[in-house]
Amino acid sequence: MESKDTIHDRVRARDAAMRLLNRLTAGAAFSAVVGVGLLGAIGAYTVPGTASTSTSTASSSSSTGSSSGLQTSTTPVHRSSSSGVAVSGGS
Amino acid sequence: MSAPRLLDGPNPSIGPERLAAHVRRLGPLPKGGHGLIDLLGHTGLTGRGGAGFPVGLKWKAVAAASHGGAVVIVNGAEGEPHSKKDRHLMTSRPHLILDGAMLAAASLRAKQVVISVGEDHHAALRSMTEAINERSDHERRLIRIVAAPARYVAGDSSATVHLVDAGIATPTTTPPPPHERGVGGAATLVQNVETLAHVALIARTGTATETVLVTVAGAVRAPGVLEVNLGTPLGEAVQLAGGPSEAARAVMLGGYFGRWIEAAEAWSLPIDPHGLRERGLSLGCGVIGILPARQCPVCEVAGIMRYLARESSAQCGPCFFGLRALADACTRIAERGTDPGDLQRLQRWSGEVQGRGACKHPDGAVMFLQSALKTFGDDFAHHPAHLRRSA
Amino acid sequence: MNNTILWYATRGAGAVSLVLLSAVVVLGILSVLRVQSTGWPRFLTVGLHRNLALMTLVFLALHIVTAVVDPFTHLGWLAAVVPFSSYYRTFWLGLGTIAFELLLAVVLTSLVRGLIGQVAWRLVHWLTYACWPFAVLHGAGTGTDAWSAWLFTLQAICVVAVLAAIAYRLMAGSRDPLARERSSFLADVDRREGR
Amino acid sequence: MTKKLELIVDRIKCDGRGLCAEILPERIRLDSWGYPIVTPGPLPEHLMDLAERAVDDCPVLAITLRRAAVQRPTTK
Repeated sequence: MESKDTIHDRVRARDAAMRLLNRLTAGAAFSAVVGVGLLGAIGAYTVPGTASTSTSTASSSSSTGSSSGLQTSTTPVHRSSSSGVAVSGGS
Repeated sequence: MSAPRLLDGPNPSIGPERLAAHVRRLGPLPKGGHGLIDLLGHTGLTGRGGAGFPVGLKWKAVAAASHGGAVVIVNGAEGEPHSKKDRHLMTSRPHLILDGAMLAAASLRAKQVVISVGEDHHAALRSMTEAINERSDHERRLIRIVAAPARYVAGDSSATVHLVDAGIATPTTTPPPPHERGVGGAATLVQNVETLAHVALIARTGTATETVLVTVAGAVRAPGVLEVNLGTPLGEAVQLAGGPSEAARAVMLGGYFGRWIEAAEAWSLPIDPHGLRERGLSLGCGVIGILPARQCPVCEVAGIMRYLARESSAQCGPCFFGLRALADACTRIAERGTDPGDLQRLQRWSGEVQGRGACKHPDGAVMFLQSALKTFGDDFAHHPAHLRRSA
Repeated sequence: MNNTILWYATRGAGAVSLVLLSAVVVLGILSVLRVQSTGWPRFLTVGLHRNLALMTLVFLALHIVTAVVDPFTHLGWLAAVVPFSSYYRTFWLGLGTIAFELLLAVVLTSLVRGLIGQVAWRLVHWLTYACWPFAVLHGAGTGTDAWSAWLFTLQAICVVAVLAAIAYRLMAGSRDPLARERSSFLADVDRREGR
Repeated sequence: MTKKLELIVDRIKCDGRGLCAEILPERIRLDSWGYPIVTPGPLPEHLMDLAERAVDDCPVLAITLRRAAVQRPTTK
């Protein structure tokens, strides 16, 4: 038969792993939220149609009106540059 | 007047008794019904397939669970290596078995009767097929035969149901047991051929039968199937089989799921399911195997354990790996000599395997091994290294 | 201004969903392979697989809702449900719609696995191997900035990780220790018609 | 009467993944070959959540909770 000690050890290992699972899940959720913001921001700098090289996202978004945005979507601009510098598409 | 016997009538060795002769000898088939179920309960008839379950209780359980659509399976798979009594009965008294099956069908209002015959038992298959062709149109429509694969677990009741249902003879998970949910989900009676033959006689006489079929195998002069009176001392049955062909060491009672008994203690045992049960033994499938003194019991047991491990259907891990580990440990002791570690492992693994299969295969094998360890304790404790004999 | 935020959110959530989905696929394969070690019991792999799968659905919902409500794209709800119904990048967007619906089927059947049974659940779960490539192609084809270095790197990592896991699984074979013996016994006692 | 539940393993479905024993070591241990041995009998209330988790997490649905039943007669 199994001694109480090893059951106790296994219970402790279980509890530790449960905590690890919760932490990993919370970490993943946090990273994912940050990721949406980060990748969105990266997109903001790289997407065609955001006519700004400025560091201010606020100014870049205010400078792109919805009409210009609409234009980029209906007439997509093919970019070969990977410089990360956006050009104003179709305007 | 003494009670009729299964093998009364013409010499069984001349082949199947035809329907006309059968009816002339025993009279027409009586009616089944609740009365018969009660009668079977009163007679104390127990199943002769191995488990020894009370027949009256089993029929009551099927009747209670059936809603007009019960199925009767006649189990003649006989996968037990040394047993010959079921095929002997099928080849000599097929109509006795069919009578029992029809009585079960009538009593349980079954719409289907399936006879499972071991596919290697060619004479039995032929005999049962011919016998069915002699029956009435109504009965012929009800009955069909399936051939069961020649594997040990194919005789398990859930494996038989699975074979009839899906064509695959592997055991399935119970509960629910077949008597609650069997073929097509219907309550199903799975009953050994000999048991049903007894039912056919009991229904005609209204009293209990007083005989049992046994197969005497191993070191006897005339091995074979015998019908003996209940309570006959085991030694007398061995004498009827010509007596031991050489000095006997032990008796294996009940086949590979049975028990080992030292020869000196075995001869006086009564061949009777109830009497044996009181002694913690079981008649099982009726095999009486005589192990000669010149043969090493450890090597014999190791060989049988290897066989039982091979016969696991490999569906349940504890059975497959456990029986293989047990067989390997027995074989190590047989070939390389006793190792105290192996003896300890045999005990530990036996405990881990017991009760952990879907069917009773691991339990049967472990009980068999435990009985061998008890009866041949000294042999296992001091076994010299020697190569395994051809078994 | 709101419109552009939506547009960025759509793409951010899309990229995150792809990363999450790839992680879920890898974890699923690792759980089949019975990966474990001290401090990393097998239920941790399975638990993480499930938690991240549900999380994927949340971010996918964000991805789809922001895309649909964004007047910038004029997608409409139909395009989110019916594949290849969008006027905008009909093909690539359609792949995304299919991937989403497959994933929904996989997750929903997993939530009611006990009801539908193991066999049906397993069959549906195999659809993951269709869902994930569709999602990758959708990302590569639809994302207007798909070939920017950042996103390309992210997608490459996902593809390599999943393909490596699949290759590992194919090489490892079945981890059911009984698989071979069970099927050979089964073949021996199978008396079905037509065999 | 309170509803008492016990864990039942379907031996044929079980392929020894071992998650149940990791999640509920209080009631389940693994044998020499990695297959679960369940302590028989009804589960105490404080283990119910973990037991349900063990049931949900089994990759092959081999372990279930069942109302602790009276022993049925068994037949071979």
